[in-house]
Amino acid sequence: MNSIYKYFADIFYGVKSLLTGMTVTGKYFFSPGQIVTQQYPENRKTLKMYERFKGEVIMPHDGNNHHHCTGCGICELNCPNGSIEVISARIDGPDGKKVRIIDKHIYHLGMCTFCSLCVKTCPENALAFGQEFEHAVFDRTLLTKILNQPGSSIIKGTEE
Amino acid sequence: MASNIYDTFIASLTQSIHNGLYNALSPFWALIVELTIIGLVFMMFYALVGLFLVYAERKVCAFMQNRVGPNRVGPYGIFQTIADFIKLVMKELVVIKNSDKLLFNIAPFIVIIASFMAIAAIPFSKGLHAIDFDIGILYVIAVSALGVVGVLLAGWSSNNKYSLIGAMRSGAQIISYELSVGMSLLTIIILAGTMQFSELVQGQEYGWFIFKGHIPAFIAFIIFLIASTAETNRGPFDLAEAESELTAGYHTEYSGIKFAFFFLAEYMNMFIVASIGATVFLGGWMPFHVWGWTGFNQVMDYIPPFVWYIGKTAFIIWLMMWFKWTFPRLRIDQLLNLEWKYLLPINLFNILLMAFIVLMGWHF
Amino acid sequence: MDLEKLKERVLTLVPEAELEENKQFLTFFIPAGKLHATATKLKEDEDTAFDYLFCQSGTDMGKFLMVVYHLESTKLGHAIVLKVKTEDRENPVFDTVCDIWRTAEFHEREIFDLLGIRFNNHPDLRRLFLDENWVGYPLRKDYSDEVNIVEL
Amino acid sequence: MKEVIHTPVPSVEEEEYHINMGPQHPSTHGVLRLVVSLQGEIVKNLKPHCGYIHRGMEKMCEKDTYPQIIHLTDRMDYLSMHINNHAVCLLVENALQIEVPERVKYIRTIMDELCRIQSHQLWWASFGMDLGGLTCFFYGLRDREKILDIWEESTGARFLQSYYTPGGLMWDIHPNFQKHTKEFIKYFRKKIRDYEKILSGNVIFRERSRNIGFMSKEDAISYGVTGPSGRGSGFSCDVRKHHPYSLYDKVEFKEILYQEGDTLARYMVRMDEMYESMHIIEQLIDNIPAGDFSAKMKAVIKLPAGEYYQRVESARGDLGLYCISDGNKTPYRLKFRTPSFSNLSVLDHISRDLKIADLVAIGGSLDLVIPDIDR
Repeated sequence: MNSIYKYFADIFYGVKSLLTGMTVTGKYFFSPGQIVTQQYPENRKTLKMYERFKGEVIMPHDGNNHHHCTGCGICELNCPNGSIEVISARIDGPDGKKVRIIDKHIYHLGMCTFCSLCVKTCPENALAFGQEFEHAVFDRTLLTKILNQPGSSIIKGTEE
Repeated sequence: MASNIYDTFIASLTQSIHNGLYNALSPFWALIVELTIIGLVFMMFYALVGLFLVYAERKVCAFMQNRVGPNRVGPYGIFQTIADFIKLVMKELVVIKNSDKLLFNIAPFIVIIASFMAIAAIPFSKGLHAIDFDIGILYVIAVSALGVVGVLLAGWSSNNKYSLIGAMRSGAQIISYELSVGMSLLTIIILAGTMQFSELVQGQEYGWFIFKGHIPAFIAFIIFLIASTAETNRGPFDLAEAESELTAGYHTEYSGIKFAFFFLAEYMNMFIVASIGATVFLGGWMPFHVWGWTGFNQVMDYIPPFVWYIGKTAFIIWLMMWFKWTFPRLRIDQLLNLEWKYLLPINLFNILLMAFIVLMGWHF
Repeated sequence: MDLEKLKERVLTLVPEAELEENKQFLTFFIPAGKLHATATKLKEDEDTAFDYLFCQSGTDMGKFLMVVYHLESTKLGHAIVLKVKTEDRENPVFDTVCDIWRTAEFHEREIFDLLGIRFNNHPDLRRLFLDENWVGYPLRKDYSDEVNIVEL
Repeated sequence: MKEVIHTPVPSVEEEEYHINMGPQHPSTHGVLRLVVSLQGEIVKNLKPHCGYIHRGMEKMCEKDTYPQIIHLTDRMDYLSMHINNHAVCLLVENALQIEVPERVKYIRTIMDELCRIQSHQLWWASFGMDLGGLTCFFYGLRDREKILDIWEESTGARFLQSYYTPGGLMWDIHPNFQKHTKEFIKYFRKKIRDYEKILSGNVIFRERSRNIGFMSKEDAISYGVTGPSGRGSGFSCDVRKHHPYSLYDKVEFKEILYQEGDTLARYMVRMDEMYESMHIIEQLIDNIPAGDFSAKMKAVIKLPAGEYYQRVESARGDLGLYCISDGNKTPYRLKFRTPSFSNLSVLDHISRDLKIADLVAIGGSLDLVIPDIDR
């Protein structure tokens, strides 16, 4: 008798649990307002990344094409993957002494793991993270970028 | 009656085509042309329904999962399945080493022919009925079970262990659940006293069988839903495919158009069992009538019978999709347990109950 | 069992054991031949009951190869570190402990794979991560691979 | 004398055949390869083959400074990135005996618990998918997205964040962090009911997972199965309780223990842990003290020569870092004792004589992360 009771109880609770599950999916089926998918290419105009978003490493330049980088190479030293190469040059400073300036700040985006050590350790805060995230290119060499803009120079007052 | 408008329209259309052909051609050629026309119409219908069902499934599951679903190709993505179909047609047909070539190539056709044959006996509307067997239900059950042969052959000939496991599971599953589908239909046959589809539908003019037969008919409907879901290899009974266990089960090795055949056949099988369910339990193309409410019945009659039929079928298909996108998959032994320990005994008892009710005249 | 008693216990079990001072855990160097017997004793004794090998690691210390066993008792909560070393770099062999702690089976395969230390009586001593025909043992300090290791 | 063993010739029914599950298989969650010996559909034994994503992390660490190691540990168990980072930070801080500011401890604890919740959410999602309930996958990911948004706002990345540094944090939390975290907890307390309705209570799910993959407490200890998988067998192995770090000795939480040892128990442990994690966050989120977000650290971090061992409780279990330092700025040897590695070793033992569908369920319940195995 007990086993017969159990047989029907199993059926009852089984069906009940299945119906409970179906209420969840059924509820979402009839509430299209809950859709969470982002319509990515359509919402590009309104898509705003968080301000701290790590899209790529950039070197901010001001309006006069000045940046903060002294070419000290600390970022290169700290990068775990070797994705930064700093090529610096020495020129004659105004007071006759040799001054180190940056020639090229090469950044291999393809090797970067966004550990943010370069941005964090830069003594002059010359590096920052850019918001750009659409990095797909057809050629890997295009991922190697030179961060200092052509003709740019260091902002006055931050030289070594 | 308003539904007579549609009936006479269909009847006169088919009759005029028939008469025209027989006047113009000799009876033999007229028959050939007639068959060809019917075949082409069905093929068109088949492809259309298949494409639409794939789209519907993707949309339904997307909405259940808080997604949008296909929305790129065409407005609301309605041409997505056509694009998919073109992609599948253009894909390479991979030839498997050491596979049984003949069986490997034949299997998708067996599956698709089995589902194609079943469609012939389904009444879409009054008079819109390719062939009206007096044992229509029996025919449909017999033909739709043929598909498992194709599945078994596909699994065997692929020379792939995953496929073989999937095919064997499918064999065990369909043979078991065929029984429950048959039994649950038998319950209604007892009530209706006929196996002919046209008479079955006619018998539901005032009250569908699910209402007429009340408790046993309702139980039979539930069992039919479960068993037919299992018979069409759909989730939660998709053990033959079980993509998290067997990658893709019996059609792992198929590509291109042959895969498309399996894919299409799966959705068509779903359509066919839903049609049978709609016809047998929910009155097929018969509008919703209530005995005595003449005005109400006339309003209902203004909705064409074909729309009634499609609506009911769509409802059952939607139920089956709802099952699939809610439940986790069963294990093979649980699947057989469910059939032999639960569905079958309940079914047998249910038939007895129905027979008793019919005998006592306790149905409506 | 407090650390002093534990120390005495290990020293009575293996008089040759060398105690290492100033470590996070109680640390002993065990002679390689006595490792299996000591480990069995430490697991089976009621008042030591080291049933959980929570880390087993191999190291190339330059002069010698070393395998370190971090043991903990889930009942008594104390921990101990056993170390064995060998100076034979060509064919370093220790006894397996995977019949005592089953987790050692995978750890020993890893150590064999990356450091080339063999374990006697191990049921299935094959390379775990690397290819079967990989040459050399990457975690050894004298391993060099000009293709895959890029010096920055 | 060599003993002669007569092996009976197997009949056709008894013959075993092998299938390769993986490296590309939907249920191995990555590039794990299991060579499964089957008899019909019964698993007779299985041999895991790892190494498809072996990156030689321990060797790489020997070349990296301690702050650089952080970004490697992110990629080890990518679902408990904060907790892995925490282990490295604690290792360095304990070796140098640096006291980190209270604020850092609060933030780290909250981040760790958020990490645990999202890891369990993704596990729930993929476990549901393993069992054939595809809808679970989307619900799990939908809710996990909220945590990723909170992280993106504060740390700048969604997945591999490298947010902790030895001595503190990379940046301070975003001003909205507390508000959004509280909103999330409120939101998730509602949504986790859905999880229970759709999977936990479901009769098919319970039948699929009950009495499957039984692991006794002794097995769990002997195989070193820790984390929720071990606690499902009654093995009390929560590092947060036994060797507390950060604020875990101050907050109130329960160590979830189930004695059954089957797949359902492992499932229930994780479901309950999500509640516990939310409980921990709720205790801390309003009380984050003001202060520095990092202790003063030297520019070049050198650990004194010696050996250090640091344990933390990652979302998968007992993560251990064994470091031998020779006084340089790079570790001489750094061994990661990763939880998934030990958890994998038990898979063969507990899935024998079960069906292939059960193997998938057990594999899912152990919550293996393949890069965590291969490192």
